[in-house]
Amino acid sequence: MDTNPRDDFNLMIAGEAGQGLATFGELVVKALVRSGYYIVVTQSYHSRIRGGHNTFAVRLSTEPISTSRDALDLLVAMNSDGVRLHHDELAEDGIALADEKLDAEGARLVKVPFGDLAPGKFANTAGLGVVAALIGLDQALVDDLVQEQFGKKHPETADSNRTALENGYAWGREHLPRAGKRVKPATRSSTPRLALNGNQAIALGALSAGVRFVSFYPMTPSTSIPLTLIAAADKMGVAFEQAEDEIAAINMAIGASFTGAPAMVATSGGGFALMVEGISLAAMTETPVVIAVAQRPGPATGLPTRTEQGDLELVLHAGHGEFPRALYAPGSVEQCFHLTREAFLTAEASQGPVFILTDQFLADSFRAVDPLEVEGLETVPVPVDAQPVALPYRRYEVTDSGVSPRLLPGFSEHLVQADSDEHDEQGHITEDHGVRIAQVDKRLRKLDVIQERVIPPDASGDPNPDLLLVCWGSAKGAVEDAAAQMRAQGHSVGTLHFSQVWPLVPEQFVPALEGAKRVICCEGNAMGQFARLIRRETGFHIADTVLRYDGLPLTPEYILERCCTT
Amino acid sequence: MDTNPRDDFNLMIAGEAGQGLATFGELVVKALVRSGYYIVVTQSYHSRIRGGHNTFAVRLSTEPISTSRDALDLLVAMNSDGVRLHHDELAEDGIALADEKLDAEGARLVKVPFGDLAPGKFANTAGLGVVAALIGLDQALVDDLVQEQFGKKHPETADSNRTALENGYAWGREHLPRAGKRVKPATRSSTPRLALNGNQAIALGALSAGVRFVSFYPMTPSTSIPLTLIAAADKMGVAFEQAEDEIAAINMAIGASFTGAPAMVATSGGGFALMVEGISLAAMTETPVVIAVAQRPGPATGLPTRTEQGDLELVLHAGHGEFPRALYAPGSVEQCFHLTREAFLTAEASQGPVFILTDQFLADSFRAVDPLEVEGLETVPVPVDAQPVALPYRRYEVTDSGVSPRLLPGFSEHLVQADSDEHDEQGHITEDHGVRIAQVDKRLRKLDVIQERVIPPDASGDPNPDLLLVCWGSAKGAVEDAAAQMRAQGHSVGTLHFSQVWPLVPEQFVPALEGAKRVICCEGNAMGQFARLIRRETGFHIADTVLRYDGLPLTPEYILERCCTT
Amino acid sequence: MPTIDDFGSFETAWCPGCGNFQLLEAVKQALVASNIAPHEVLFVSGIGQAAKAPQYLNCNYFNGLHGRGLPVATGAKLANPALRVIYESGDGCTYGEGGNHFLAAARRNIGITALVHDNRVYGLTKGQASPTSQQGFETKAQPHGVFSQPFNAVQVAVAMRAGFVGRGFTGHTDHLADLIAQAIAHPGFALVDIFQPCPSFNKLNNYAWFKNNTYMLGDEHNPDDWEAAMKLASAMDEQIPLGVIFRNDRPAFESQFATADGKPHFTKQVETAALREVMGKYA
Amino acid sequence: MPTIDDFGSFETAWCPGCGNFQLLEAVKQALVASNIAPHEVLFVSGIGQAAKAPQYLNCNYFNGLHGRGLPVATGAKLANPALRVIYESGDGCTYGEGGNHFLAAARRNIGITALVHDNRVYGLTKGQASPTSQQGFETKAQPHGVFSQPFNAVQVAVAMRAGFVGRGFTGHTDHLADLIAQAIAHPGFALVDIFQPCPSFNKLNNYAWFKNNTYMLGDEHNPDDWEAAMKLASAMDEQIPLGVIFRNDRPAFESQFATADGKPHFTKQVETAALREVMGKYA
Ligand SMILES: Cc1ncc(C[n+]2csc(CCOP(=O)(O)OP(=O)(O)O)c2C)c(N)n1
Ligand SMILES: Cc1ncc(C[n+]2csc(CCOP(=O)(O)OP(=O)(O)O)c2C)c(N)n1
Ligand code: SF4
Ligand code: SF4
Ligand SMILES: [Mg+2]
Ligand SMILES: [Mg+2]
Repeated sequence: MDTNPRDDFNLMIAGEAGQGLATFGELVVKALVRSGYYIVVTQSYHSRIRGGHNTFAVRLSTEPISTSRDALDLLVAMNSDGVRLHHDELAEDGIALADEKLDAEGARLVKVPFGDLAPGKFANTAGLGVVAALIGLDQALVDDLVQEQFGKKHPETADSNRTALENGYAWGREHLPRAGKRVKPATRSSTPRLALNGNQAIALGALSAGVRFVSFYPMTPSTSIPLTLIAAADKMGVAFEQAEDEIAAINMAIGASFTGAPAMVATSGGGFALMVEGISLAAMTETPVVIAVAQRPGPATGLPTRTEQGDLELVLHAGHGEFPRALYAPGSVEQCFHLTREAFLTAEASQGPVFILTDQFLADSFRAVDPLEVEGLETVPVPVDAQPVALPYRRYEVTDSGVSPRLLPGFSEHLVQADSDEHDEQGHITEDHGVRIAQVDKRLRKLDVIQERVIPPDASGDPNPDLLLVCWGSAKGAVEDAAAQMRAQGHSVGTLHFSQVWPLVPEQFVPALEGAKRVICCEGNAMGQFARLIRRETGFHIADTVLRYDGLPLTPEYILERCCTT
Repeated sequence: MDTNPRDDFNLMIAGEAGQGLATFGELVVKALVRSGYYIVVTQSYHSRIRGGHNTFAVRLSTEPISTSRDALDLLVAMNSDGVRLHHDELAEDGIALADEKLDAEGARLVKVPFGDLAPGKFANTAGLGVVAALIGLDQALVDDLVQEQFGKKHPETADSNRTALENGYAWGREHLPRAGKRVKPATRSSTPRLALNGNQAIALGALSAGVRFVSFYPMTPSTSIPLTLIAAADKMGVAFEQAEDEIAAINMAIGASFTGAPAMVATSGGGFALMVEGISLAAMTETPVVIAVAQRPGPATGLPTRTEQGDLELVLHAGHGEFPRALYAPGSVEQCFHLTREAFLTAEASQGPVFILTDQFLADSFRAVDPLEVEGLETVPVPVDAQPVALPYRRYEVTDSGVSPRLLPGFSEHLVQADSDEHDEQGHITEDHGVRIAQVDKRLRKLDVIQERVIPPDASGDPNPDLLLVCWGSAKGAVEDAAAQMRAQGHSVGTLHFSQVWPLVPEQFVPALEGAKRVICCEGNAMGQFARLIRRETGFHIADTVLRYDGLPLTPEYILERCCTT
Repeated sequence: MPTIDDFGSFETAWCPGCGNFQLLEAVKQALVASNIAPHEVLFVSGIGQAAKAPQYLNCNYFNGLHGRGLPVATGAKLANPALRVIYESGDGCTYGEGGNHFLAAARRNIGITALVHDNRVYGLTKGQASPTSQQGFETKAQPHGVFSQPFNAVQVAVAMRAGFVGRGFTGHTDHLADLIAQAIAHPGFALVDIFQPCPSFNKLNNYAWFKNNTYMLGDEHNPDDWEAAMKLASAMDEQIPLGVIFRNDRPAFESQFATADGKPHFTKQVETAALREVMGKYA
Repeated sequence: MPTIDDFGSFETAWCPGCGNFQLLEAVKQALVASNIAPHEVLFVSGIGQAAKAPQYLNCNYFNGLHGRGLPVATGAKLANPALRVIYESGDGCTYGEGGNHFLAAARRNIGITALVHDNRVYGLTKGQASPTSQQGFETKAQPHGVFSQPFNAVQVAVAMRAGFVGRGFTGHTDHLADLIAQAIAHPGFALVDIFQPCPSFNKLNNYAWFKNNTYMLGDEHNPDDWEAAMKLASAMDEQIPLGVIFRNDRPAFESQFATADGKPHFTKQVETAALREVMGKYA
């Protein structure tokens, strides 16, 4: 057993809903990120408000990381189930902490006298102190954080929180084996990193691109996107509304966008299903709109708080009739930010619906993100200026690119007329067969506008490898990590990650597919949807897949286990 | 110019909405079918109630036919636009008829003194007489029909109708060149054929299979399916309801089916888009339901009264999450009947959603259909009998086939518990990862049940041809006719028609694709959706397509013109 | 005679102190009082904390989609009018996502009992405003407080001439059980809107609030009097009456069809003679 | 000053004798009376015969989906509160497919004028019952006649405390124009339900029926009196009042946001300082 400080450490907080586990976890995360660590959080929770067994796992490292690990160096059990269910996940030298009052036993289980350290409602703060002491975090830094977090709302609790934290620290330093010696200290960067999960990054990306309208109907795991936007709405000038249903949400966003506000909605599978008609409306009226779909396992209500990549085909084909679209599938929290920006710009450039496919795993996964540049970022060019149009103004003028001049109602004397029926250039309803053909062709030409902006897949590892792992969206970290582990064992392995899954430009990746001896597609679904999409578009048949559909994210371990057997 | 009676004749009635054109057309159709002719009707109408330019074209023949023709042997113009817009479609020896009061001119235009023949409201009956005289239909037969049609509702008009018809006949025999000598008489069969359009055939197929519930929200061109069912509802014991929206329609059908009634809904693209979440519910709860989608051009409201095959990909991927389904795409009115029956049986066999993809062209196209056998037809086995189940009863028992024992609530003491969440065998909500996997696998195994019943594509023409025309759904007639014409010109041409477009069983058709020198996929859409589905499933790339998306159906002429240039 | 125990007792996913527990009890009592055995009733629900209720009962159930329970229940009742169908779900599910179906069900007067857990909040999704939330109620989604007028389901149901309209409170379990039993006995659409405290997310309308702002209707109110009912129904914020607000004897929707004989049609064979007759119309 | 002619004159797809023609005239008159130029107004409609109306006006329009016009209008108004937004569509579109949005718009009191062509039938799809169809109305889809209670939009809007609730009739074009002008002038949600004969498909509620069963409200009615309004609103089949039924001064939804200054935000640049501050919260 290596007892030197390690640069990588894996902890889990386990308990039931209603115990403040997520708040506790988010404090730990912030403390770690402020201390300079990189982190990857994996949250697992039940679809209930109290009770149920939930976990909040944080892997931390002094180096950039992109995936979680299984073996636990520290388990913080908030109830006896926490010990019972996770004790065997402890690493060889891992330790577990639990309140001394809990009925729990196990090797390397340290009982903490929380009752002595702090009164009930401050127990989590004491717990934070214990954990921070074990890892060796700077006490002043953690104290600042706690004051910041609770001070605003409850100034009267400042002293109690401080004392609880101090007691936790003191107890931890004294009683925990190798406290402060298990983890290498990290370097605090001068410009502090952000602790962001995927949904927060999507919201920040939208704000930076100029989003001015968000409508939504609450649905796990998408709700934190609008909630993040709403928290910033007054500051950033964002109009918002919780709609009566998802159909209203998408139609509101279309109305807002038609009027001029860069607009988005966020939902999950079932709510998205209700937006399908609205998607087609956005396409026909050529109204830009960004739709974030945070996937969870289906069909129907499925597993509401778990993760899956099962809605690719649905989103790709949603909407009756035919029209172009773009689908982004971020693979990291940073990509959530950047691709959401891209989604807004593409939506405006192509005047139509653009999608962001994320999932519960990425939505809830906190990471340490290098400061995001905000200066000089491109924002959506809102067409408030009516000068440049040719007269008479025709909203659906047939152009070479398929993109017609977009004006906003009320900003000039030109009338802006949008129609969900087939229409002529003016926007008037028509049944003329020739006009129909011209308008269909015009709309479909916009696919080229989207195609010009396509983000090519990201290759890593060996070129022309023996094994190429293909993946998309949130599977990125797990797949790249699995590949790295295989390479470390001497295998020739490459990866190909698609952060844009539509449109596909075969020249960008078919050579890589053909250059590999063997190709495996790793997806969080049961049918290998992306593999069949690649075959449809290129003819290349990826016969081997590693699929996961039990509600949990793909992990390196899961992939490694199956790559050797398939 | 051949002046012998012909065995094939093409007539068109043209006028505006509100002139009773469809009623007139349907009378002509019935008279022709009763007289023993085969027919193909093509209706074209605007999305309005009065005015607009509508046509009702009937091709008739003494031999079976499956497609329309362009050149008109007879044009019946109900307004001057009728002459203006269609006169140049007249064949060399074709004639046009118009009221003498209309301001219309043209070669071979015969002016009819309708005012003299009958008072205003009986003018259409007189017109029927004129047309019948020209074709040479038996006057007593047509008289019976007219009395039958109007007699029930308005017995007081019997005499006026009879006189109008007589006058029309007399005038026609006297004034029309070659009246009664243009068309060969047909042989009246002893068991009379039915005059059915696609939607009526779907409804009759459903009734024969045992449909007991239909819910819908009106939407062109699907509405005549529920209206046909409703007209027969009291006689056949069918419960029905016009729902408040399409979401209610699909959920009502699911509720009815869960309770025991074989159930269906009918809609078109936009309404179907609203049912997408419900489809997923049917899949998750394993409730049989048949969904008829009558396609029209999109996106959004599109061209509400025109035709397209643009929603294949939408229907194939509708519903969040992953589950098996079947898609039937009838190519003829007879297939509408038989495949709807098949849809009901497959829905029950696989306990899930099954789709019928039709379109405006087929929906409205009347044909002469040989009498449909009703004796001994298989009907949906409704599981009212609780005896055979293993106890304790578990609605979602994991079985080899994936199909679990289905019981009906209230028919025994066994409790039937269905859940849209992931559930255990009992139907209770669960978040257990193992149970999740078992239930996903169980559901997906039902794809085999569907696959065993797959209807292979229909091949016609030359085996291993120089040119193979692939098509699906309503394109059948046009494609087979185009192929026949090419063969008549000495080319080696085959066709492959898919009346079931999902699941695809490659062995059933890949040899045929590979055996042809050149393959062209003919589809009524802009993106070649079926061609890319074939590539996705087989890798076979059909690079050549003949696509139509102007709102009109594929015709042999359209295909022939493009086969030579693509 | 069924007993309370026949309906089982299950571990729930509800929070301690939630009004749903009393509601579940009241439902069981009402079923027993109505002499309904577990297999004789079909519960249909949507999605939400409330909608889980049927999972905690021995009964037939169909736990459908968020907002879409009423159409499922309607289809079930139309297919088998002999089946007793009870819809149970939350305020968000019924009046938010499902608002259109609520209107339609009330207008139809379809023979369904509708039990709505009205906690004036979206519980399962962690505390956004629901259609019945009070103006000013602050949440993360409504940081300036709710702007909209709350949805008064009782009043709208009275306006639609629903067959039976009542309001209950989980704080008075016996009264509630009796109200539910009356609703079950009514042949048309019977709405019981049930005040149900959600201690986790609605601190505004808590147990004490509901207790202080409601009163029980006595005999002085005649539920057959539509105008009186309309007046009573308008109370939303204080002096809110509990009990049967409105009742009428419009025929139940499913009883009006020409073929209605109270039995399902699907148990009968397809009649070939009838089918032949139907087809004959197209010859 | 805009004139009637500014709004153009178009060939329509309506049937001869349809009430929609008078309705279109009344809308033009109201716009002129309200001093609104074509480019100053956005019409949002759904799908149906009624919903085609904006196509026959020189104006900005968004002709959306069947049933979904109100959310589009709501989004437009929230994005640009300075824009005058008029929703216009049919009874089926608004109260059938769009019922949930109607409830929400009224509850919100969003600053939209809603003109509903109420012909008590689905015109464009050829004559099925609409939510406002009378009981007993026979169609091919309702061969036994309509069973459901008709939807009383005026009453529900009053119950929801919509800002302005009026009823008009195309047979009284000037009265209707005046009513619409009043609705446009109202800052909150303003519903005008407009009786509009459909000679093609509704032979029951024809011109004479509407004429005989309606009367014009006089000064004796005080539209600020909610209870009186509720009583008037209950008439559906005879003695149906025309005019302003209810009015209140609840603030318009869009005016209640902290940042509400009546101007659209999207004309302003993204403020990097503010963005940096927002991001700082996550450090
Ligand atoms: C189509 C769809 N949209 C959203 C959701 C998410 N969702 C689940 S429950 C719920 C709200 C529940 O509120 P309510 O009906 O009042 O029930 P409660 O939890 O308060 O008992 C929502 C929005 C969903 N499951 N499906
Ligand atoms: C989602 C959807 N469902 C159904 C339709 C078909 N549809 C078009 S108009 C209409 C009814 C129109 O009735 P109403 O709104 O009363 O307008 P009217 O024609 O009577 O003026 C229907 C059902 C549609 N276009 N979209
Ligand atoms: S969240 Fe509220 S409604 Fe749901 S169980 Fe908890 S207390 Fe009850
Ligand atoms: S169908 Fe009715 S509502 Fe439509 S235009 Fe004709 S008369 Fe008017
Ligand atoms: Mg609730
Ligand atoms: Mg109407």
